[in-house]
Amino acid sequence: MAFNIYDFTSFNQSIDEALYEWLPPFWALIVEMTIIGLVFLLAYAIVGLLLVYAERKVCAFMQNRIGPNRVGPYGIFQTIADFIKLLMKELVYIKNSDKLLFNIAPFIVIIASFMAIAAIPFAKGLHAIDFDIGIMYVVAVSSLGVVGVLLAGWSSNNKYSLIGAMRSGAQIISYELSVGLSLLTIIVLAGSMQFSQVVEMQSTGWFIFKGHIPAVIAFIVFLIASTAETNRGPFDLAEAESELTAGFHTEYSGIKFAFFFLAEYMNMFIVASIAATVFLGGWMPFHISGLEGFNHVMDFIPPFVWYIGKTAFIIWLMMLFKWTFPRLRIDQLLNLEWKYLLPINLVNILIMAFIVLMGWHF
Amino acid sequence: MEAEKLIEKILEIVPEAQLEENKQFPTFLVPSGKFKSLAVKLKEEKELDFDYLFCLTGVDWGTEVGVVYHFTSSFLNHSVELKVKTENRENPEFDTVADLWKAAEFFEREVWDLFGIRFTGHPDMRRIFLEENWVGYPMRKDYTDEVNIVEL
Amino acid sequence: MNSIYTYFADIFRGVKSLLIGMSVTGRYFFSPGQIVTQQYPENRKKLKMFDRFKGDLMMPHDANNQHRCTGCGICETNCPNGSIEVISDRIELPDGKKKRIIGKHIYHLSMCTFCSLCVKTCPSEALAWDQTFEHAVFDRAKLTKILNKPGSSIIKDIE
Amino acid sequence: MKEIINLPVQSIEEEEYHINMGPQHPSTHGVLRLVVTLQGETVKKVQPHCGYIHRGIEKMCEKDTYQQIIHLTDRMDYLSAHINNHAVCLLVEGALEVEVPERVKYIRTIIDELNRIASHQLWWCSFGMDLGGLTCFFYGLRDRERILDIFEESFGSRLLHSYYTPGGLMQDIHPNFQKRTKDFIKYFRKKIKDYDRILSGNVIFENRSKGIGVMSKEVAINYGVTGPSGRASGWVCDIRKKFPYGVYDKVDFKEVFRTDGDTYGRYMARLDEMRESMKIIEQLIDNIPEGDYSAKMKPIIKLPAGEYYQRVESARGELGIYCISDGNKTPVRFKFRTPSFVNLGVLDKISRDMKIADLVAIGASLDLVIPDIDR
Repeated sequence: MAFNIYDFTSFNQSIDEALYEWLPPFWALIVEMTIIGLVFLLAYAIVGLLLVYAERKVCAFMQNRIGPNRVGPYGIFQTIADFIKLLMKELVYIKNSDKLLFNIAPFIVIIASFMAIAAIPFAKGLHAIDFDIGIMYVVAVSSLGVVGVLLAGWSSNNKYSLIGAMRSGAQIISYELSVGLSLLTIIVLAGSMQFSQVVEMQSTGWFIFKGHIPAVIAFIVFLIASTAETNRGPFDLAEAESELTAGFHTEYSGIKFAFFFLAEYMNMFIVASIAATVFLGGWMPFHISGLEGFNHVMDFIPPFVWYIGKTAFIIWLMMLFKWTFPRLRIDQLLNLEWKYLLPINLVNILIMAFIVLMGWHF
Repeated sequence: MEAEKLIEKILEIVPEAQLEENKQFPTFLVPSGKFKSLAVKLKEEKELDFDYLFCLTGVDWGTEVGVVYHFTSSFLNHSVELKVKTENRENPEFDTVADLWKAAEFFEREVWDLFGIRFTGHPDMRRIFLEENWVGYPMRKDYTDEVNIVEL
Repeated sequence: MNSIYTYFADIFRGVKSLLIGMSVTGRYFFSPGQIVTQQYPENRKKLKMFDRFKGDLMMPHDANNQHRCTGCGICETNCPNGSIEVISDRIELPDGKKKRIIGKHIYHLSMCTFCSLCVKTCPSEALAWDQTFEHAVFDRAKLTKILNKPGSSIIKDIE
Repeated sequence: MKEIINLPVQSIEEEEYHINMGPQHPSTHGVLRLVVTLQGETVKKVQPHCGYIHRGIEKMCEKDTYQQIIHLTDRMDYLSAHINNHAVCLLVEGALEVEVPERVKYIRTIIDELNRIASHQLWWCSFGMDLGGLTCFFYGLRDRERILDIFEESFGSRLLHSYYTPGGLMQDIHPNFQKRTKDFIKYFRKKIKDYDRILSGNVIFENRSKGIGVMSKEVAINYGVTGPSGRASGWVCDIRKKFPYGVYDKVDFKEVFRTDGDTYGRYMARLDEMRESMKIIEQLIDNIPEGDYSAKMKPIIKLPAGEYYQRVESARGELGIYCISDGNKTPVRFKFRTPSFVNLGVLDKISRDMKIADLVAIGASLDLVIPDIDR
């Protein structure tokens, strides 16, 4: 197929082989890991800053404003300026706080989101590691962040923080179920948990189209649940500004606050890319079977662009949620999960299994 | 109820009350000892039915301090103004009406804060605007504060 | 059965209301023509305040450096905050009569509440509002202004 | 901690704790401090601590002439400054038995209603923000800006106008005033539909507000909760209907009232009130009679000795002024019965056993303005 011209597999392999020729295997591995780590760190920082900028611009346009427009053309350096400011700010020492946990918490949050990014395929052959249980891995790792949130709330010695952290704990534990189950619906359809295979199987059509209504429902449920899991939008109870001032990160300042902030946006990016990969075909171009000419044109758009486009669309949707809806209350939040999303999800899996069994999918 | 009948009725309850001249409301100066029993009657009696205390004002008349109450009936649409006064400026004290009209709770705290008039039986007699350790009652005519009050 | 119906009806009603809400923000997102932001220092040239805008108190002077203030001090007594101080002088007219003229009309912008009582009560209409609005200064003393210009005098026919 | 919170110790039961909402808190809209006793997330008690912005306006009024008092009333409830001014003007005019020109009455009524709309718009946007819908904030402010432009063109300032004087107005309305007002009504009739679409019909909003902070009619009357908050509980307490001033007796408008008495009811009452206000303005704006913009008043106003009470319907409820005069040019006592101060009293009663998020919603739905509480 034509998109093979954008295949990164051979490129990666040639680097890999060259390294192993020059260096002993142990050092080759170390060098590889360092390169990948550096690339991801860079990408992480850039994506995080871009997302903060994008959020500010998007919400500004929704609110009839211009948004940041002072630092650089169209304000594109605004987030960099903010980041530098945060770097230089004082790290406030909180009296009677649990110092060790207080300092560790932002790192746990950021590491959790950093680990999840490893398994995501950005284009064909462009991923750090292709687990055969990739989806499972991402779901498992991305929920580790709640430990950091809980620690932050507990160790700050602040009641607002504690309430925020407890809310966050209850919320993430509940919504983890829906995220897992809605992904499970697609796993039933795909028959695999490996990201590369999941994407490969969508070359004939994205799962959201292939899987009929159950896939659409699963997509919607995933969107809602993942928005809740990232503590965003109408589900930002953990930091509920008008109730808890800033929730679990009330007491954090400077770079530690920046870590929480960055992790929030990276989590958004990660769930958006999972949604894009699993439901919308990841880097796979949009194909309509039968229209060969159309398919060829689509193939010439690089897969990376497809991937970014889909992810950006989902991120835009999540921003639309956040800037439109009022916040839920904690009991309503749990009601939504246990009374609506979870039963719907369970029934949805059954229907999907039935469809797969009968071979009704495309 | 008509104003004349209302005046008669109140004079019937508290004969010692003095009717004062006022174009807007029937106004009475009530002896402070009789005030609470009158207030209870105003609230409870079906004919009077004063269920809405719309204003409670502390006043310093110079020699005497006191409180002015404005009542109205949300159903019967008649109003009355009652005054209680005392010459005891050191330690003025009246009965609370916060148990009858909840709106009085904040009003009375304000009067205590700014005029130093205590209300016996008030559930939470603390200063409302100023700090607990504030000296003096700022709305009194004889209050002086050279630091905070700038005379122009 | 009824409860199942209400369960699903609730879901659809809820989703519909959410979509309506999203359509509002979505519509504004795609119509940048409705942006209302004013970019302040850039639009300074175009920015025009309304004629009646109460920016700063001033005493209009004509081309001969003459104003209408008699120094009567009515503005000073009417000012609720003491932001006006009138210091008047007495001069001797050629015919021997003494006449009061304005020495200094001092205006403290820092104390002014823009209630407009001075402008309204001035019997000779000597005061007016200026439309300046950039009042920020680094030194508080700069907010105290003398309204009558140096060397100015009163227009002849004002009494 | 005990000295700071200033509470008797025995009020804390086991598993209860206090949090301080305010004086610096995003949802108290100013420097109000609420000491909230919580059990988990459930509110057990709310104790308001006011006074952080107490300026002693009543004390200041005792040294000011009646013209000067007006500029102080602006600063009480800064969101309905005109209506506060109106109360003082009516009090002085009533005491002196001055008949103000018909034109003044019309203009005052129109401006009062514009002010009411502006106030409710700001309330709407901050209410949306308190519930987490941040976009509402900008929509509300965007529309309010148009009213402020009308004000600025005619009176020269946007928030604290001091436009009314005893006997009339400071100056005549600007020639553009009528056109601009009509444009605004046309514009706002379109935009208020967005308000409904983004917040009123929203399922999350309905869940957050329906059945929250229910205030019965008896409670409303007993606590003296007036204004849209009281009318949402079914208490007919509109001063504009009961004791008409201005030209409210000549216009046709409905007194908004509802019977649900919860946060949603208070919300809808205010939205409906904005529509009614637009109706009033539409009836009056083309019929402003010609004439003077002020009655002839003496430069020094002395009220005859006696006592006066004047009430107007401010955007938040009944604003009463009780004035004792001894015949001098300054009053002996000038008391403001401000609606926010009285409405604050009911907060503890109706927010008990609600969640902390509901406390924020209830507080926002009562529409408290902190300088109005503290004066």
